[in-house]
Amino acid sequence: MAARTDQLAPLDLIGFDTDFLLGLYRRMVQAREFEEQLYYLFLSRPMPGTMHQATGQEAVAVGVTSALRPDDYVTSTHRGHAHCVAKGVELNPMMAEMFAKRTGSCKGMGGSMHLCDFSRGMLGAFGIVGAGIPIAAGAALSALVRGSGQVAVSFFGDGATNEGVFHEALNMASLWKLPVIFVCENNQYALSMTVSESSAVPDIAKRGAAYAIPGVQVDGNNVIEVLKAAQAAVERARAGAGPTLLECITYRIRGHARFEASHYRDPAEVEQWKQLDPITRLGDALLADGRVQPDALEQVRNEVKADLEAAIAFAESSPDVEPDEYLQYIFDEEPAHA
Amino acid sequence: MAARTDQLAPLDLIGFDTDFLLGLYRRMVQAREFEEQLYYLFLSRPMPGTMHQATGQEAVAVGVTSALRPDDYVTSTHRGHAHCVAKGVELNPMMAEMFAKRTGSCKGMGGSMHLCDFSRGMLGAFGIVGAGIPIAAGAALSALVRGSGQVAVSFFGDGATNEGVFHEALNMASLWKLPVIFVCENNQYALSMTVSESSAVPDIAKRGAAYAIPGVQVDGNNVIEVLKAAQAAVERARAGAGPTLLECITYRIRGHARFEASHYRDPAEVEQWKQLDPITRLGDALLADGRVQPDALEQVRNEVKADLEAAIAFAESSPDVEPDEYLQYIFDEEPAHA
Amino acid sequence: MREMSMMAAIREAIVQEMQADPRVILLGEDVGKFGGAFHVTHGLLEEFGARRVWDTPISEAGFMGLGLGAALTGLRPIVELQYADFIFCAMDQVVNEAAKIRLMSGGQASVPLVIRAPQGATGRGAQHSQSVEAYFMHTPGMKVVLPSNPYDAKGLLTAAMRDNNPVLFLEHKMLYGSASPGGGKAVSDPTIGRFGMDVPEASYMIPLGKGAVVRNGKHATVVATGVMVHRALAAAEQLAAEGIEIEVIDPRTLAPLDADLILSSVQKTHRAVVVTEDARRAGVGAELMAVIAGEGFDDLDAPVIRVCADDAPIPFAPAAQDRVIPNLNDILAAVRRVTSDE
Amino acid sequence: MREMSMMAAIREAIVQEMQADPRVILLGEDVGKFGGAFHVTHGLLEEFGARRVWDTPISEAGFMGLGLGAALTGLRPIVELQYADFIFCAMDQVVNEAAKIRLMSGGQASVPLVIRAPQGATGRGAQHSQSVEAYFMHTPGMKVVLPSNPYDAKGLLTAAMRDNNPVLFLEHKMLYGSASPGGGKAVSDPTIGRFGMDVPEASYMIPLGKGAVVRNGKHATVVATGVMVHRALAAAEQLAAEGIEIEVIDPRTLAPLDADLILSSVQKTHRAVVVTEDARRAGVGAELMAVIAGEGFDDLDAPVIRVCADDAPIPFAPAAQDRVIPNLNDILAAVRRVTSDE
Ligand SMILES: Cc1ncc(C[n+]2csc(CCOP(=O)(O)OP(=O)(O)O)c2C)c(N)n1
Ligand SMILES: Cc1ncc(C[n+]2csc(CCOP(=O)(O)OP(=O)(O)O)c2C)c(N)n1
Ligand SMILES: [Mg+2]
Ligand SMILES: [Mg+2]
Repeated sequence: MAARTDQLAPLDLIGFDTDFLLGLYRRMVQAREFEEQLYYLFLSRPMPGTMHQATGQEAVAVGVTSALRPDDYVTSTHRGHAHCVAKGVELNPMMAEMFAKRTGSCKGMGGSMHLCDFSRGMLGAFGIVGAGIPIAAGAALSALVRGSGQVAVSFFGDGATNEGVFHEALNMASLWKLPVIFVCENNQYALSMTVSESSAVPDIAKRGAAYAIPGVQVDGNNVIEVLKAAQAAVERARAGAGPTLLECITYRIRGHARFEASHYRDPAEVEQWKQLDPITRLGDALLADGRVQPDALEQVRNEVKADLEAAIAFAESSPDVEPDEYLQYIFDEEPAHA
Repeated sequence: MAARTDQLAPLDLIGFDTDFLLGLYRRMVQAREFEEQLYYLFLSRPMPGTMHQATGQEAVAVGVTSALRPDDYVTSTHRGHAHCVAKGVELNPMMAEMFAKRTGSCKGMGGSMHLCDFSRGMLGAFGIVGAGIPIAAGAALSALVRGSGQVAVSFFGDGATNEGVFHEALNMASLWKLPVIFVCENNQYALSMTVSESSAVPDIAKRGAAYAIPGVQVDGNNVIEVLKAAQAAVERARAGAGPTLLECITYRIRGHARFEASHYRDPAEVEQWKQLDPITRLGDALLADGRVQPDALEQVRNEVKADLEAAIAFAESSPDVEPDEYLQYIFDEEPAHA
Repeated sequence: MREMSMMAAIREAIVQEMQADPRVILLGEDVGKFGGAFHVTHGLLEEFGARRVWDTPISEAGFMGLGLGAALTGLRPIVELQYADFIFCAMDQVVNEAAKIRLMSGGQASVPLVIRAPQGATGRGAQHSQSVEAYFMHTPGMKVVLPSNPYDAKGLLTAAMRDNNPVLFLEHKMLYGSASPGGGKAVSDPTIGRFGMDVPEASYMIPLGKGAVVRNGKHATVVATGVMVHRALAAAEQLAAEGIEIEVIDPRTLAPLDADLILSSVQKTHRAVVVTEDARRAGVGAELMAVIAGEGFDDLDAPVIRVCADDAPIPFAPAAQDRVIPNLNDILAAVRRVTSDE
Repeated sequence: MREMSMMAAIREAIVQEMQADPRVILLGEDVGKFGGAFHVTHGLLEEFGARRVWDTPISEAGFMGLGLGAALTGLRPIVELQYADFIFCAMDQVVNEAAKIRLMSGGQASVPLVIRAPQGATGRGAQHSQSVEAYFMHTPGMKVVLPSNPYDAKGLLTAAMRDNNPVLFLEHKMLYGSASPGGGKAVSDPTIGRFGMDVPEASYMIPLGKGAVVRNGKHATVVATGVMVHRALAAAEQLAAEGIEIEVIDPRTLAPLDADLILSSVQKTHRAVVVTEDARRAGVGAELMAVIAGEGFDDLDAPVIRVCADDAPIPFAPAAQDRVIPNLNDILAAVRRVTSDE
């Protein structure tokens, strides 16, 4: 799929203050840099497991989560690093988890496809495509029952919308006006399958009509547009008006996983989408607006790089998991706390 | 849900010959009478298993299957007697199956919820709600691959449209333009749940839009309207233009199963729908058109009654299943026939 | 004596827990307005309201996922399946998510989720007759409970609702003692006895993982589950007349399994028969045999015999169904064989 | 010597059958254009075209149902799952429909459906690591195949494709001998030997239900499946140096199971260890033990020992995963124990 022309439009920063925007910029750079570092780690040494990069898709994670409260919930996917970073999971334990260390977010038990941090409302990446969708709806139901005012966000790919649980969860969420936002990261591919090869209605947002859920399609490489759409959806959800299906048009710049070569797509297509890099676009807009000087952005990037070096050092120096440690994580035998 | 006003419109018989229409009438009466007899059998003696009546819904089964070739495929549901009768399954083995006799359609192994007759293209009732939907799509795929020109019909209830397999099967059928017709018998209830309680979009036909499948809503108690819509859908399917979602608005006159009392609905609603009885409506139209005299209809009804008495006698006099007979039906150990 | 059907005992456990703990909610098909396919939840919607009792669409995977999501975020849901056979529609959410998320999260997640499902062969054909316990006994991270009587059912369900892990709670349709308002007739059979019908009113717990000796004996140990406990007890009566005293053990929970109880009985009797309703191959019977023949090998004077369902989809015809499912005679024959060289 | 990886052997079996029988079609995620997540189906779309090789959306239940519908109506589909773990998404179609429809239809339906799925623990965390054979061994109506080497894989798959029943064909990722173009690295381990790599070019069948003695011995029988066959053979080498000669049996198919082969070996050795990668409780190991300790009781001089995965979701950390999954030392220890009182 070619980039849409509106994805060439400049970002409209009016109404946002510069520190906030720099915060978005930083989060996106963190997500990007986390995965870039991982990429080289996987190249240069035997790393456990695998990983899926969201390079080029960072605006979706950061735009959406920036509309959330810290106690709101998120479920994520196999391509979940950016969601975690954006939801505020710390880099050190995230990186340690990639090294399967005891200091990892999941104590080395989960790995890349199962990153989570309940203290940040990050309920988990799921390695089963689509599995997080009803779980997020359940978290929303819980918020409704408890009257907590929280909302839940489920991130999922274009391919995931063909799973039955997508259908079942959207239907119940709409029936019961659950405070949940369904965010489809339409990155044009599900492994080798283009959206139009795998979905009879390639505009995923249109599928909302089957559930009386408003479907909103946005430029997913425009963090401001994503943020605004997410804010509207969150407001709707918290007001008790029910779910929104938010389709963010973006692109997976890297291969599906690790070193997957993507022979099924045209390199020119990738190059075209690289021109729409969401980080560059926000940076350019900040510069064009005269909000910051180039060195301010560079400083952010350098700080993030340093943070990631520190995270890698933390991970490397952390103790390995002992073979038997898993035993304590199978069951929760604490008495039910009332 | 109240009956729609168009359901009060008279049937338009123009263009159909009287014998054909009497054939429709007979099939509907057969389906009705089969279940009425069963009802009394269940009241009067210990019958094995359970049964779900489609009283009042016969026009859907008969209208749709009348648009089919004998070698076309059908999948059905827990409420499947009418589909079987309509697809030409003989009454004797059907009745014997209800008695769990060796002469039953399924040799006494299946029962009411698993009636099938492969020689008539009836691939099975399924006791798992929704399960037949992808199976019908697979039969359609098979027809496509074999170039046989066959189509497949999946009958399912309104409640079944909330199962994930509905979504998955419709998507694939549309993507691949499979020759399949998805027929939703919207009888207003899924056990105790009204359509609007269980489906966020109570007009099931509208759900076709999520798969670029044309959704057609018809008066399901008007056998002529059902037939015409089915003919159009079958034509479309055979022409390679893909699936249709055909929603037939009807009503379940009896309880969900056997003696279920339906305390969750207003008896007045049932009475209102009884006025729209599809058999009476076709009969009345035949009379109003002057096509037949009342005695002709009565003769059909009497013949069917006699057929059913014979079927019951056949079933009663058939040998019981021997305890060990099931052993031969677990696996097919014939060598694969090329 | 406060006599109660198992249906009523289960309902009472739920009502008491819902009264005591506002975090307990129900999700399932027809559980509210209709009162549940087997009447277990009747009146609960009226008592607790629509925020506690959720009538779901027919979307097993979806509402299982909703239940899990709610369990992860402060509620304690009970998800009801209309028949246990339908759990396969929700299998991914149970096996891949609910059972694994605690370990995958390094212990962050707790999953106080109870899945209730009626099961067992009662004449409705292959898709409404299965006994599904082995699939979940084989799923690490799950607990599996299979009560045989009202007293145990109430105590075990209360324990399950207070457990912080996914618990599959299987209810045999023949033990309910109630008709299905969904149009079914109450099914039962003459071997079903009245034990455990005296149910205390106040809430109580039976710990998950503790079996019970339901009859003492010395010539052979019969480990039976669910409805088979009743058949084993009926067998015990007949065998006693022949001078064979069997010890009948009801494990009550299959995961965790009270292996110690079983093994110490075998230590005494030196012979064992295991009786379960699920399919034989790689089923609960296999596991029970493996435990006894593995850890109890030196105590055994004869091979353990398993009496399980034949490896076939359950046929509709009653005579065939009854051949597939273990009956009283099967148990009698097995015990006589296992004790024959005494 | 025509050396071949298991990936290539499986591919060759499929190609030959697709050439010979136009009814054979493929359905699965990324099986066409991409060539399969583990490269097994590469080039098939080009060779056989889009009417034979169907690239599906991510809809496991849906395309399993499509495969079943096609199997009922004249085709012989092979449905590929990208990882065996995802079969739980399609569980209802497999367990409730595919496995039961023949019996439910009174023998009208034939179900020539092969389900292929890569499985086993290879460092990817709990949702991409399971060994699912026991769930289906416990499902009446299913056949279950688990090859340990390229030669068997080709012959068994050919037999599976010519079978008229639903066959689950499980392929251990560590045995493929190929990297995943989906971005995975080829995983292997030093215990994986080279046996069975000599694969005839012409099509051949190994009957489902016939196991193989892969090493003769007299002191103990080790029944091992899949990758564990290799570990058992590695153990055999080490044990031989200690003077312990084990007989290694690979059942190859778990349903039907070649119990006779196993029992006659135990008759000779009087001792048995069973080694499987799936979870212990109610798993394949339990069934193997039940068969041996039940029917072979009188031949046994020591309790059967089972070496299976621990009952835990598979942890991500390699050290923990390796503790959960049976390794060479676990097998050595079990054999030494079972033969210790010789
Ligand atoms: C249930 C299930 N089926 C298949 C897979 C294998 N798989 C992992 S990611 C993927 C593609 C997912 O596509 P999409 O949802 O668009 O997400 P993206 O990878 O593009 O972020 C597939 C097929 C899986 N993990 N789970
Ligand atoms: C997977 C599954 N879930 C639940 C049931 C129990 N059940 C049988 S019929 C039924 C209602 C079906 O409603 P609908 O699809 O509208 O068909 P109808 O009964 O109205 O013909 C339910 C919930 C089932 N058989 N299978
Ligand atoms: Mg994608
Ligand atoms: Mg209905």
